[in-house]
Amino acid sequence: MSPIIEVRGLSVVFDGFRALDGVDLTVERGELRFLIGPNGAGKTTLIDVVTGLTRPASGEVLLAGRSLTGLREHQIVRLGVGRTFQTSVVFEELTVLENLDLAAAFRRPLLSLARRRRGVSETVAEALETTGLAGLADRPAGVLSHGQRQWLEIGMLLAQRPEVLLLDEPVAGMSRAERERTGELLTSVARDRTVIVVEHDMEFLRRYASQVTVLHEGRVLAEGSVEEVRGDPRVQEVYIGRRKDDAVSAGS
Amino acid sequence: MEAFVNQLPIGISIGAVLLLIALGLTFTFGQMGVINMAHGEFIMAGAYTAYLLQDLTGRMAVIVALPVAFAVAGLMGLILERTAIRHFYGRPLDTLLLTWGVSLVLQQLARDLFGAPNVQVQAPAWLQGGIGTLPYNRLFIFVLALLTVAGVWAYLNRTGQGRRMQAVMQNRGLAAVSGIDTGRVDQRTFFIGSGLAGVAGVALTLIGPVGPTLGTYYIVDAFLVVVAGGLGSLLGAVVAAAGLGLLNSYAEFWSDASLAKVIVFAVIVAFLQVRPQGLFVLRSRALS
Amino acid sequence: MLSVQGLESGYGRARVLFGISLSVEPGELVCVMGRNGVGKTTLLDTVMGVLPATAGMVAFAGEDVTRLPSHRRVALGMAYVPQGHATFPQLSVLGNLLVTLEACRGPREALEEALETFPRLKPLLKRSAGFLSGGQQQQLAIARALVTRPRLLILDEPTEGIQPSIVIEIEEAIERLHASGMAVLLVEQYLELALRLADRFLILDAGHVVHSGTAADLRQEETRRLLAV
Amino acid sequence: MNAVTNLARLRGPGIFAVVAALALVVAPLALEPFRLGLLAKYLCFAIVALGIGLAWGQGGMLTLGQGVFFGLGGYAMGMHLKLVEASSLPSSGSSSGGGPALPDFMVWSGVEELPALWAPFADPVFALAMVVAGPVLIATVLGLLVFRQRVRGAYFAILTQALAAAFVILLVGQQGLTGGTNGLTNFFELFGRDLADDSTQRGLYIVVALVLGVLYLGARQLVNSRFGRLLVAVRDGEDRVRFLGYDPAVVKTIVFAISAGMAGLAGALFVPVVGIISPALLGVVPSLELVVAVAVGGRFALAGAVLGAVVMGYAKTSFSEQFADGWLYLQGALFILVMTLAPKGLVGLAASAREALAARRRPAVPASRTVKEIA
Amino acid sequence: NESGAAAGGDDTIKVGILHSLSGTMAISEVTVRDAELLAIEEINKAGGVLGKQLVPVVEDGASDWPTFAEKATKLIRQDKVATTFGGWTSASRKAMLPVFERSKALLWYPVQYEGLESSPYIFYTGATTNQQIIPGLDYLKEQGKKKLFLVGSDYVFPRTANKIIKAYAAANGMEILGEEYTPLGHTEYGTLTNKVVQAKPDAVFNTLNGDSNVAFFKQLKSAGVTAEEMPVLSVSVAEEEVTGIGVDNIAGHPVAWNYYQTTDTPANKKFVEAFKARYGAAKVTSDPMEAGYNAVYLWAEAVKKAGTVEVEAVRKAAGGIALERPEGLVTIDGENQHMYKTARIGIIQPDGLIKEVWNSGEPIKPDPYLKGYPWASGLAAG
Ligand SMILES: Nc1ncnc2c1ncn2[C@@H]1O[C@H](COP(=O)(O)OP(=O)(O)OP(=O)(O)O)[C@@H](O)[C@H]1O
Ligand SMILES: Nc1ncnc2c1ncn2[C@@H]1O[C@H](COP(=O)(O)OP(=O)(O)OP(=O)(O)O)[C@@H](O)[C@H]1O
Ligand SMILES: NC(N)=O
Ligand SMILES: [Mg+2]
Ligand SMILES: [Mg+2]
Repeated sequence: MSPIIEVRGLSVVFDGFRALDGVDLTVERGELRFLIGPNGAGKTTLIDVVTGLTRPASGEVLLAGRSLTGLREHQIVRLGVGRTFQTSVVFEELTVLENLDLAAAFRRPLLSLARRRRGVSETVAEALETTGLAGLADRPAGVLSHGQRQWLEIGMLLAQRPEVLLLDEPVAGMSRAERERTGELLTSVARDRTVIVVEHDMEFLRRYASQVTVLHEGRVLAEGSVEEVRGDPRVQEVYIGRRKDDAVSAGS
Repeated sequence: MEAFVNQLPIGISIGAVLLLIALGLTFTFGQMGVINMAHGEFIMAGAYTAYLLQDLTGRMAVIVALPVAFAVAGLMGLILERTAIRHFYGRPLDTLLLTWGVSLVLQQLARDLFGAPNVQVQAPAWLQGGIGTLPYNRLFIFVLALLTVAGVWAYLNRTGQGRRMQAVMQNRGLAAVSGIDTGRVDQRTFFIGSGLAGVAGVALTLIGPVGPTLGTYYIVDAFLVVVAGGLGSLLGAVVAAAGLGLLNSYAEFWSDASLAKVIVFAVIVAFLQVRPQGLFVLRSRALS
Repeated sequence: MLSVQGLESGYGRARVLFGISLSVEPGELVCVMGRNGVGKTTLLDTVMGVLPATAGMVAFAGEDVTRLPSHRRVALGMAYVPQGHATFPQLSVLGNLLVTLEACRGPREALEEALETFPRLKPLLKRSAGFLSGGQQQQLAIARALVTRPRLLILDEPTEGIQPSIVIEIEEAIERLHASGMAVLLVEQYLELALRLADRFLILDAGHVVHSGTAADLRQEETRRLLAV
Repeated sequence: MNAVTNLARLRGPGIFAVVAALALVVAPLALEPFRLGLLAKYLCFAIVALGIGLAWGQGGMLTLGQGVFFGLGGYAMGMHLKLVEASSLPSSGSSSGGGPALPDFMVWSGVEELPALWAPFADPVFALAMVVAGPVLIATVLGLLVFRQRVRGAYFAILTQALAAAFVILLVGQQGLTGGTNGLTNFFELFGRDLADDSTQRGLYIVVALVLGVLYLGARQLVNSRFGRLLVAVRDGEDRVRFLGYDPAVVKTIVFAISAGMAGLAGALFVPVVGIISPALLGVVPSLELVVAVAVGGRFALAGAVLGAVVMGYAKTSFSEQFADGWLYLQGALFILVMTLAPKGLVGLAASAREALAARRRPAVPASRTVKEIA
Repeated sequence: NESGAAAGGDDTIKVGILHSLSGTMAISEVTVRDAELLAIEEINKAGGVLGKQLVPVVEDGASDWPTFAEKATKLIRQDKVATTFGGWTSASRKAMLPVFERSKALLWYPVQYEGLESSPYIFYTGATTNQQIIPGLDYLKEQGKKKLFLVGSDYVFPRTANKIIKAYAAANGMEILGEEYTPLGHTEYGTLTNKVVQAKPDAVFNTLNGDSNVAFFKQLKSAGVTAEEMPVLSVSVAEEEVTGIGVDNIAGHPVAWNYYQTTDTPANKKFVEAFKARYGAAKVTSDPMEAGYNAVYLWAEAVKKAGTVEVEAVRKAAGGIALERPEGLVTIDGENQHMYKTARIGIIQPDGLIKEVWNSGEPIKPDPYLKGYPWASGLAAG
């Protein structure tokens, strides 16, 4: 069986600047893969390429063996790849519920959308529950705080029920308790689906990651278990930094 | 071949006129996103300024009128901004309607002040005549357009004011907490954009009618220039104006004026297929 | 330095803050904490004049600034790094810094200083800010506030999206600035970071201050519970 | 609580029923024929406005070229009426024996044979079909072209404006085919009934009002459906919508085509009501006027679009009747006032008045509760 | 039914005035309205019509043809005016025509036009083609101008006029070197000027209307074209337009009309004086203004003759009415309801007025379908 996501020799060039430079990456089904690396390493760019937002200069992305090259964003979503954004984007005029409902409804035929929504589908109800936004279901998404938006984005992603979930710094701005909830959620989702997470929170990484890929200046710098990667001196040098009491999130 | 050569200066001079009109829009429309339908009437105000001044200053009127018209039209823009536009930041497309109302009122006002018929602005003697198919007045407009473009470019890119203007338009909230007086910047932007319309108005007196509906003849084309060039892109506006001018002149030469307009439209639609956000896009990674 | 009394504010008819009082003494670092959506950003926005206060007062350096527009507050020495990578996307990195510098008529050295604090911005000076990565933008956002050489620095989750090694550097920078006498009002989700930096902290819940005290207090279990969901 | 929401839910249909009764029963009885004709004209514009309300208010597509679609519908109808008239009249001096009789303007434009484009419009079914199919087809093609390339916002607005300008120039330039600036006028009968007759006009009015009512209900259904929510999502974040698995170009094209179809239908109704279709009705200015009307009424509500068209139509007529000389001042002032004082239009004004009233009646939603709900 | 539709009250008669007071055509039409209002005032001062005072109801056609139709309907049905004076462009007339015909109401149309029309409910007080365009061509021919270039606005009047010109040229050994149309309101004449200059015609026949004339003449002048080497004969440029174009740009070029401010008749002296007294000394008078001014007098005369304002009676009475007007003797042709008018060619003078250089000597019988011109057969019939 082929891996669910396979990135081959991917390069992205912006006005002569190489944001990605021959990246290879293989993610198996049911993995919870972490993607880390310094600011500007190319993590978001990688997700952008996989989801069709950015066109690569060379190389390709395969989804379960099928090339995604040349597909438009919505077509890639329809193949089962969903994502969240580093700066969350939700539909501010729609209610939280409607945001989720739209995310869940994309597989329906367009014509059936001409009917009014009656009730709340199971998927949406579940997403409301998981994200803790049930109390806000009927409020416009525009009133959400930063953290609440992050949750809504995650909820929309879940409601899409994609095969592959790509999350760009999902816990940024979340309180500690919510980070934990997110971590657990992603772990459980990854049981039957594939999750790729970009995160800078080392504690989060330590608790929930198994496989980690480190990008640096557009290339894969290291790959391995959390322990291996954290122990790698190059990773410490460019990314984790030196503080005697082990980076930022030492406390337990 | 002869036709090709003869039409070249005509095309460029049409482009220069378009550019001169569009330059003001690159401020109000390009920078602020305000679709100012009254822009045409600010042009008209500039033209009438030249008309009024010619009795006082005789044949130098055109030169004297340039700065005065800039101030007059700029002031009108400033008043418009203060009284109305400023309530609309954040929903620029809505300003279209407001300014449309203003444009109606200004046209009627001109009709009541100056009469419905056209008035005459005499071109100075030193602008009579020309070289080959290029009359001096066209040359004058061309040079004026070049100087104005250079001025606008320097202002936007080489002065703090220009930088502040861009900052406010790109992120109003952040500009405010960065210490920029956004209200002042808005006023200045509108003043300059409208003032440039006044300058264009003076130039137009050399080649066209001066009447209450003067502005309406140019406004659609001017917006097209800004759009084809890419919103907020000065270089884009220059290239688009030249391109549209040439296209217009050649299309008209080989067909007729009516068909030329249709051809120009078709070409722009086709062009936006290739470059949907205009010639020179100010891209950004963020989702809209 | 900063004194906030009975501050109320919100969005339209939805009130978010209910009579918040706090103060930041010169050279003091106060950290505001609380779960998502309790009103931390709203508080900072109101202090900066981004949102109007519906009741209460904000005073800075002995002057009542409650009704002052934001840019006047900046002129008085307040600087603000809003939440979430705020930049002027089509200006270059240098342009972003310059525009702020010019707006507050600061000396050129202030810009050099800010770049010393964020050396990774130096190779990026000519790039459009909108093309930077999230973390790069956040570094720029903080640098932009620093060029005003503020007396009070207000930061809303400054470490969000920034790689660990730079978080350490930022922490050290804040410590340094704080040590040199700058007052800081900080919103931060990383408890440990807050604990290391803050002289005092407040915990918000549902638009009220539910707890305030020194760093030592925060270590208590009860306080931690307040911060949990 | 429940009763209150139920009542609120009933208010919409209630108002609709009252307005429908006023329009269908009271107006034809109370108004003299000339005024009723004017009202019919306003309602035609209201149909266009409804389409603009959908495309712009809901979908964020500021279309400044609806006149084009209005014109396509209007000309389809006008061509049919002209052909009927030409064939029924003893062909006025037409020497071209054999072929079908020519409309009057072709005769003086020197056209000697009925153009191929015209021939099928003699068939009423074809003409009526083209009234909607023509605009929908053109809007679909244009929509797919521009929306797939992500042309939007001001770009789209200016592009449609240029479309209107080009369309008018094209019409004017093809005098033999289109009647040029004059357009098509001098119609006598519609489906065998004398157009000058007051009862025909009254019947036409009823038809227009009914069409508007039906389209309004249809549009409301669309807006309240999931598709309507999707449309709002596309308006506010087209790029994000792609990542929900929808193609915004398709969504926008559908709505643009619907609004074009509405405009076409309105144009077709307008022709027998007013008795003329000419480029003067289709260009930049009239297209813009309709958008302005929608904004005045309130673009975020479909009812606002309809209300705006009627109010602006009425205002234009009565201002220009009362003050033939300076009515533009009044009309301009009206836009300016409405847009500054009531940015959400007349409907928005009503809504906020209602809200203010309601707020006074129920003094305190314990504010802290709302916040707790959120936390 | 004598009293009903016509009278506004017992001692007044309402008449409609329907011109564009806003939009592109306002430039021209406002002045016609002024002339018509002047005539009404004068008639009222002289005791009115049938002892009743005329009350004008002024409406704005807004340069928009459907609006003309709407306002015409309003004047007829709501205000119940006895007659209407109005229109300028042929398009506006075509839009009003069915309204007046269906309601059997009267329209007085004051502008020269393309002919090929004769509605029983319209009186045409401006020139038809054989009273303006054909004399203009005769004049050019006389001057030895054999090669013409045709320039016009893109609408029915210029296109029809040019059809006639081409037929005339074919019959008279003249050559048409080019025919160009520009949209109404077009202001960019560089290319067209270029085409004209390259074609090297002996003269240009200009049927541009409105603001375009200003741009055209300014740009022609700056391209170095002079009236001596290439005269531009205009049929829609009168005294009023000359001011806006700028005398410098147009002086020396010929125009064809039936009336000029300088036309030397006693009636004109009175008219010009009265007009300047009423509207200001700087104002000029022009052909369409005079035609509008005449229309009111001609209608009043017909009403006097009929003894009623009732439409059919007035129509019947109108035929044969002859009045000394500023342009000279004007007679209503009862058959086609056009006027007998004297054709005049003038040259624009440096003072902005027009000096007559040729006239037809006597009023020409109106011939809207050009039946009296063998070369024109086939124009009207299609
Ligand atoms: N459209 C673009 N034009 C120019 N440069 C770009 C563009 N998009 C990204 N870049 C550059 O590519 C590099 C990689 O950016 P990317 O956003 O992928 O980094 P990242 O790994 O996600 O960083 P962070 O952790 O800070 O979010 C950065 O240096 C950025 O400036
Ligand atoms: N624009 C807005 N309109 C209406 N309500 C808003 C708006 N922005 C925020 N709110 C509401 O105000 C409350 C406080 O929001 P705020 O952004 O201050 O929270 P926060 O404490 O900063 O949260 P986070 O940690 O998630 O950033 C939230 O409940 C939110 O729903
Ligand atoms: N009749 C004219 N000049 O249109
Ligand atoms: Mg990133
Ligand atoms: Mg916040």
